[in-house]
Amino acid sequence: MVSSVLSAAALLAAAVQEAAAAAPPPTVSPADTAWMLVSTALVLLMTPGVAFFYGGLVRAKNALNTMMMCMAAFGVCGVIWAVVGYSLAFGTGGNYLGDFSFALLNNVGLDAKGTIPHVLFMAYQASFAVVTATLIAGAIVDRMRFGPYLAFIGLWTVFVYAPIAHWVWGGGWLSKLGVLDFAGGTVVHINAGVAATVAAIVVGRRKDFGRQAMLPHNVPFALLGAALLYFGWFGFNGGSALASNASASQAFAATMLAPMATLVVWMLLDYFRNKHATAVGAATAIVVGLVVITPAAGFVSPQSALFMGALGAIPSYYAIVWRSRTRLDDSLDVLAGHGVGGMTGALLTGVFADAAWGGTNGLLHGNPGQLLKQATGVAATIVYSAIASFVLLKAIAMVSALAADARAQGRGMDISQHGEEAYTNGEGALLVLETVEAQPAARPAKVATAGGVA
Amino acid sequence: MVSSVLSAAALLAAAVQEAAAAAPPPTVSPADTAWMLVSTALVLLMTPGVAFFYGGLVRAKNALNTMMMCMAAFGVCGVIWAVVGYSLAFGTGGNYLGDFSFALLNNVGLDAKGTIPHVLFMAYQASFAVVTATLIAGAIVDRMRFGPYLAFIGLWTVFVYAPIAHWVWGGGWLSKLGVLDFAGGTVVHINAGVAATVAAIVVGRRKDFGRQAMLPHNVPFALLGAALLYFGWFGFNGGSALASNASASQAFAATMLAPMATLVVWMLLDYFRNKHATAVGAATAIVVGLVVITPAAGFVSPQSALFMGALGAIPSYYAIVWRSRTRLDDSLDVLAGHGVGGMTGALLTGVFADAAWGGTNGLLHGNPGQLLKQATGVAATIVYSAIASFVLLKAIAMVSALAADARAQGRGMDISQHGEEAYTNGEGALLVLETVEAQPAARPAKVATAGGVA
Amino acid sequence: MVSSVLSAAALLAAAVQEAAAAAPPPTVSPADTAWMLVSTALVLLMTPGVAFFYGGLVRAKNALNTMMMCMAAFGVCGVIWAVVGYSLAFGTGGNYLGDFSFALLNNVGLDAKGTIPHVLFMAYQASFAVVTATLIAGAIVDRMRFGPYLAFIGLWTVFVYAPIAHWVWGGGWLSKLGVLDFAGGTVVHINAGVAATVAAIVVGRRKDFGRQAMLPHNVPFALLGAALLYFGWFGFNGGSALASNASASQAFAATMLAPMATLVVWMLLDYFRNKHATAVGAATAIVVGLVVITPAAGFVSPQSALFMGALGAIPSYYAIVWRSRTRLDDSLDVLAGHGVGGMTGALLTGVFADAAWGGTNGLLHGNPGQLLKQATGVAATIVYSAIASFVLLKAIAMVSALAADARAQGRGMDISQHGEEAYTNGEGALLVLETVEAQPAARPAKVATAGGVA
Amino acid sequence: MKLIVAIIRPDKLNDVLESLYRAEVKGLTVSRVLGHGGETDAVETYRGTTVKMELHEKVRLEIGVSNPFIEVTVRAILEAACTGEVGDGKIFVVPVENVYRIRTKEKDEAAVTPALH
Amino acid sequence: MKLIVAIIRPDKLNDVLESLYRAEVKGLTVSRVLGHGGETDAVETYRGTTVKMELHEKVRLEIGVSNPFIEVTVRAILEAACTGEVGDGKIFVVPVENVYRIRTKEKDEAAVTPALH
Amino acid sequence: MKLIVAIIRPDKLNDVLESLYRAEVKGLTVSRVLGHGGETDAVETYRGTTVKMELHEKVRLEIGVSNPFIEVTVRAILEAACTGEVGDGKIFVVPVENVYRIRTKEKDEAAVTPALH
Ligand SMILES: Nc1ncnc2c1ncn2[C@@H]1O[C@H](COP(=O)(O)OP(=O)(O)O)[C@@H](O)[C@H]1O
Ligand SMILES: Nc1ncnc2c1ncn2[C@@H]1O[C@H](COP(=O)(O)OP(=O)(O)O)[C@@H](O)[C@H]1O
Ligand SMILES: Nc1ncnc2c1ncn2[C@@H]1O[C@H](COP(=O)(O)OP(=O)(O)O)[C@@H](O)[C@H]1O
Repeated sequence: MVSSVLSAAALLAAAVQEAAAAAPPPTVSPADTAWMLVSTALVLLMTPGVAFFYGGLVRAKNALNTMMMCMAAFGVCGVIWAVVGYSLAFGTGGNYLGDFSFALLNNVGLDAKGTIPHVLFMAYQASFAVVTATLIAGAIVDRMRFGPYLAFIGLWTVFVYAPIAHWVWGGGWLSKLGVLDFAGGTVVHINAGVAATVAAIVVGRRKDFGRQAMLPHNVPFALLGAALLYFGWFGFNGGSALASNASASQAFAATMLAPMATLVVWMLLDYFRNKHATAVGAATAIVVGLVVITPAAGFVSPQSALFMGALGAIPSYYAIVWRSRTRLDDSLDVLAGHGVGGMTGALLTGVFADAAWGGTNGLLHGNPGQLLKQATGVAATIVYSAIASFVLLKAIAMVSALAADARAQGRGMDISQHGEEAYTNGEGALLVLETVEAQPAARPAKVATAGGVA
Repeated sequence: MVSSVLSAAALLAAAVQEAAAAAPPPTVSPADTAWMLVSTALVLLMTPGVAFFYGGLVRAKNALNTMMMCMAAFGVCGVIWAVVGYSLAFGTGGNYLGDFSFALLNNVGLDAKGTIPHVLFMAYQASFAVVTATLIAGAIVDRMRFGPYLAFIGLWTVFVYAPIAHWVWGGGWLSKLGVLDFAGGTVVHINAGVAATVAAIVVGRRKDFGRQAMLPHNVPFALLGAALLYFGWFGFNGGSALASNASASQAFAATMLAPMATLVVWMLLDYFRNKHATAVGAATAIVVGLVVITPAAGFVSPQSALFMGALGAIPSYYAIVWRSRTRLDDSLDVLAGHGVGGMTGALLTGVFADAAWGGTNGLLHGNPGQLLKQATGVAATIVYSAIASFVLLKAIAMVSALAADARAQGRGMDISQHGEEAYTNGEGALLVLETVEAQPAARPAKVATAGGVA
Repeated sequence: MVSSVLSAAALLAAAVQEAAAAAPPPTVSPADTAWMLVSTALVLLMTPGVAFFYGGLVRAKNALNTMMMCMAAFGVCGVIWAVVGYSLAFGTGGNYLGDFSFALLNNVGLDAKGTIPHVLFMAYQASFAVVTATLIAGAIVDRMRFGPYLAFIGLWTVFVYAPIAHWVWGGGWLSKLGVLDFAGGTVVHINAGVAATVAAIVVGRRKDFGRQAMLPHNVPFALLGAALLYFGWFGFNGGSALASNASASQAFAATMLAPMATLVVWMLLDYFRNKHATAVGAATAIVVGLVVITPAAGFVSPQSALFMGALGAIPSYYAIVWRSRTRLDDSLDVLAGHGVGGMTGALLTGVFADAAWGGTNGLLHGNPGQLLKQATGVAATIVYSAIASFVLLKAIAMVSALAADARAQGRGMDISQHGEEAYTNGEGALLVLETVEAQPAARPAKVATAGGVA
Repeated sequence: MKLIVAIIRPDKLNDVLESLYRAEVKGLTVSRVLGHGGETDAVETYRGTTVKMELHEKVRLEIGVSNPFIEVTVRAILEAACTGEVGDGKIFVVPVENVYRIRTKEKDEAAVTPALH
Repeated sequence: MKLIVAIIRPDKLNDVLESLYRAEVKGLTVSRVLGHGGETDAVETYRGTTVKMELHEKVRLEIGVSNPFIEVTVRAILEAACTGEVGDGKIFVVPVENVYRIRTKEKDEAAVTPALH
Repeated sequence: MKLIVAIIRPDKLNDVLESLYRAEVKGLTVSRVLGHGGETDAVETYRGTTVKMELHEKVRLEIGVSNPFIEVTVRAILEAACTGEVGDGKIFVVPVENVYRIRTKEKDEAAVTPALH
């Protein structure tokens, strides 16, 4: 009897274990993995999003160069991230920098990091590193030479992005301090905005800046870019919950709502200033709204997200107005969009953060200290990013000129940097034939035959 | 002994509870949340999809205005939805309208609504409200002034969309009646199609309508739009299962299959009528197929989805042919695409619905009554949407002219409504400088310097 | 007592059952379903991706025709897949072909196939069939008539794609042999690359091939296409795990990393050969990197993915250089991109495959036999695809000319095959009116009125 | 023989073509141009940048006519292209020494007489 | 001195440039235009709308030549641009009073003699 | 009366317009063209295909002037458009027999005198 009871108990234990197996301790969660797979893909789509946003706003003769500044970051920053960047950012290391434990993706396996496979966490972070670097391009399009640009964003990923990512997300000093940055207000936006401004200054102004009107050659492309950014940003912010849960949903809703409010306010500002709500303005507003909500997405209520979006329109709007009257040639207003927008967002996070919705309380919920912490995070990012970016650019300038000469700028960066044009119709294009010997030559002439009209 | 048995029973109870914890009563499900996060993002991408679909079909001088009619809905309809629309549609309320319990997103929190966080459900519904409003634009592009347009879609979301959404999805009378509308055949498509037709009539015809050929300026954009719509529609229909389950999979497959069949039939109709299968036709066919399957996606077998797609091509195709011979200036055939397509779909749902695949049986499965219910839903939507849209437009017309004057239409809506152009090369663009005082003026002249060629 | 113990045991049994219900034997998994829903949508987006990649690279007068060759595959191949293709590929059948058990989607229901609903598995496979067929278009754009093209890809899906899919994924002889093909290196890329080459030869060269320069009319579209392909490919490779798990994450990371490395190497090759890294080159590099990693994605470490991407750049790069000196008019280098890229990938899979990361070991991990198996798979695919594609084309050529005549090519395939143009401004377009009798005629004249400027 | 070069508004091309058609003037060549004249400039704004669009879209017609057609051609254009507002454009009548029809190598009068087929 | 204005088919630009090159005519200016002549119009359909495309794509060449080159230039074009089908285009020979080379401010004959460098 | 046709560099349009403005020449028509002259050709590469771009982007100005303005107009262009490098372009002065202002139907001198409003 006893034994039978005991055996019942044993069976029971087995049953309990089975039940436990059904609800395992948080190792890899299939649902979280599903959402993070999607989020990573979404963030990777933001890089072409930037390519089209920026590419549509430049002149046709510089369109490919601008887009290539973004697309090439997949190669340069992506590979560098895998080789060393990820390890410097997310290796344990110390307060200021990670270590080389994950260099060359060693030890990045299929085991769980949080509730998703480590290799997926690495991929998600890689998508951030790539898109952050591309943001810088907006400040130096139309003039920076392609080689030095690639060198810069490659080095920048290692020496500027990785450290700051470590500070905030890798267990570094800013995270210990309690700075709130849900999805990268400091690491991504302030950082890129400041680096971009420094680059605009160090590289110098465009030929004819302030003398000629340089108008967007394809505003629909800019709208397409903004749309892809909006879409991808759901992975950027929503994915920063690193799980498919309430926090992700909240961040998603905030990411949806904030730019809606920004858009409304921006169109009103535009209307009162210029008598028109412009499409370029709308595209810009969406991006600004996204930037502003980024650090706060998982920490604020939906109502606060609407407020933050609405408020966030104002500083960036006037920063653009102000910038266009200065001699600062930040061509596509990266400072106003990402720098100022990021600062607004980071500080407002310290105002609106609500422990009831995740994270810590901010000013409005009785914790003014948080605002100070946020300011510290902002200041540290500005100072480090400005100095380090400056040093890197000057170092590269010692090896090779940063800006293309006036003639190359005049012909267009597409032809001078890439030897191709965005839109050709083949008129007057003479085909240079190099036929394989074994083949009958197309024409008696040695090298060239006549080109024609497409 | 007894006690030991009892304690075994107690343990057992604990085990059962643990098991239950492992399979909790449907609170928030991570997997469902993952799919609904994605679905919401996909539906939000449909708004730019409409922007490009419509934008590519208009003339270059109206391209931005058309796209802005869509993109600006993110701002206007999105904010209005958060403020009051969601509550009117999904607040408990009565048979005809919700209430203000969720106004300003109050009480919309992280608790479960079905198996996903409430805030995510709200976001998903917001994405529907925005895209529905943008559909209307197609009927009045090239002429409706931007301000009155925004006023109209804002009010329309509150007074037309929200009530009908309540009827069908918010527990209102049509849902009680048993009308089947899986993802919005009535609420979205018939509703928008009818409102668009009314708007086309009230706003009036375009200058030179019927006198000049108004051709698509960029058909690839229309194809891009159709592709984004196809892609986003998987969230629209697949997400309407509100879970990551068999119903979502079935709806997904139906959404994939129906437009394939529509495309084949449409190309054949096109070929036999015009000797050519056109690209504009293909883009239209995909959208029509998607519209037709929308109310049925979760209620019919894959085979029926193919049939519905194929059949659905015919009424819309001939509606376009007919419309272009009339004096009705529904510029981009919203009536034929969404109105007629939506009616076809809603009625065919009453024919093909199959309880074995979810929902109720339709005519073909022995329940002719369902067809009647569907017809009631269609009729109610048509009548309410037509009257309410008419009243709103007339009310706005009392405050401000709806249509731009002939001169503004002639110069193009981009310049007249937004003060910008979609494609510029800067030729002859004179820069108006407003340098900040502290800066050295770029030129001696007070305001202007010469423009140049981009 | 006994009875009470027994009843405890009964309760226990119930508890165990409950626990089991909580962790059911792999039937439909919501998380896997979520990821596969997304993956299917992503792969479906690749077809428009190809449309823009190819469409941007051709001349403006052929842009719509090229895009239609892709978009129309949704209709033709999609419907054929549902009717018979899926069954021939995935019906049990024998070593070489499936059967008709799933014809007309019979028996394709909501029951689990693996851990997802069968209907979803079918949809996922449909998305592969469609995009594979569109790849062929690249070799015969600018000249192949639209009707014969549709006939070809329709038949090809049945007679070439379905059988090879059966060999590799449907339980056919190559899978029994142990050939590794994670996501379609043989089935999709080698297969399409070979068929494309055969088609280029059978259809014949373009008018003026080798005499006139035929330049891309819109390189940004090609970049957009490459971006959509990169994005969609995460579903293609990541989804091929058929679950939301470690394997999917690993495949995702490999799919992200490989093209990054390819891009770097390609830009270097480009730079050393032409003194410029081109945008067309970058778009091509991304696609080649994706092709190369496709068969290996779930079988190799992230480091190996980087290596494979880097190595994979070389054969395809030089294949393009070589091809352009020959008289082979594979217009958009499908052979070099997909054929050669696919072979490189399939063979390198036999080198880098690592049982520790899934699958079998390859050469580098002590199993040289795998390389031989891979070579067998490659050879079988090449031989069958070449012969069967040739026979199909010749059969169609008996009924109808494959190539458009020189005059039609000269006017452009858009006008000659589709009766429309990609970019029109309506200048000199005379409206042909066919007013409905009941309507007042717009003009006294019977049919035509004057056209105007858009 | 003369070459008549006319700069007109794009939205009048329509009417001018019809008017020329009625005047039996069938051969002509059209191109898009930008014109500067007395029109007031449109102001556009792109982010912080405000620009005045100095050049306006126009259409340029080039019509080779034999002497008896000069008058009617000019008149047809003058009538159809006029709106009365600034920016209607100009007509230039330029002397021509020879005209050739490429297809037939016909010269002068014969070259500008519409082909019958 | 004359300005030779030729309207040709776009797909003949190729051959015309070669032919001019052989005739040692090296300076020229090209633009895309639309032409109306005796060609049959293409019909296009956009959804319900059917249109007849009245204007056809052409290329316009403008070549300033000194008197000894008039003949050869016209001949070079006539030969290279001809297909024999309707729509081959026209050549207009327009008198010119002065020509200037902007770079050197040279005038007339000197201005159209190819630069040696 | 003359029609002054000038081919200039696109990046000099700016300066030329200013220079003409100062010379009180206000009516003109501009178009984008492609030119072939003594300039060295740019080489571009598209995948395996290498091409030489024989034609260079230029801007064409067409200015109808009454006789007293011929000289100043030519001089204004010559000065503003010159860089001294090959490719600066040409100016052609073509005789004109009549000019009409479409808006007012004014003829000749009156037609090219700027409208006052
Ligand atoms: N002197 C000129 N030479 C060449 N084109 C001119 C000249 N004057 C005007 N045009 C063309 O005619 C158009 C209309 O001229 P404008 O002076 O504005 O109007 P109006 O002739 O009605 O006074 C200009 O945009 C320009 O294209
Ligand atoms: N009288 C004309 N003035 C200016 N251009 C003309 C004239 N006649 C014909 N053209 C140009 O020449 C092209 C071909 O002329 P068309 O009459 O069709 O052919 P063909 O010269 O072979 O009879 C037209 O498209 C138009 O651009
Ligand atoms: N004979 C000509 N007829 C027409 N246009 C010419 C002629 N010669 C040159 N051009 C135009 O002038 C441009 C510059 O001419 P080019 O000979 O290269 O320079 P330069 O005048 O400085 O020697 C050419 O691109 C072409 O557009």
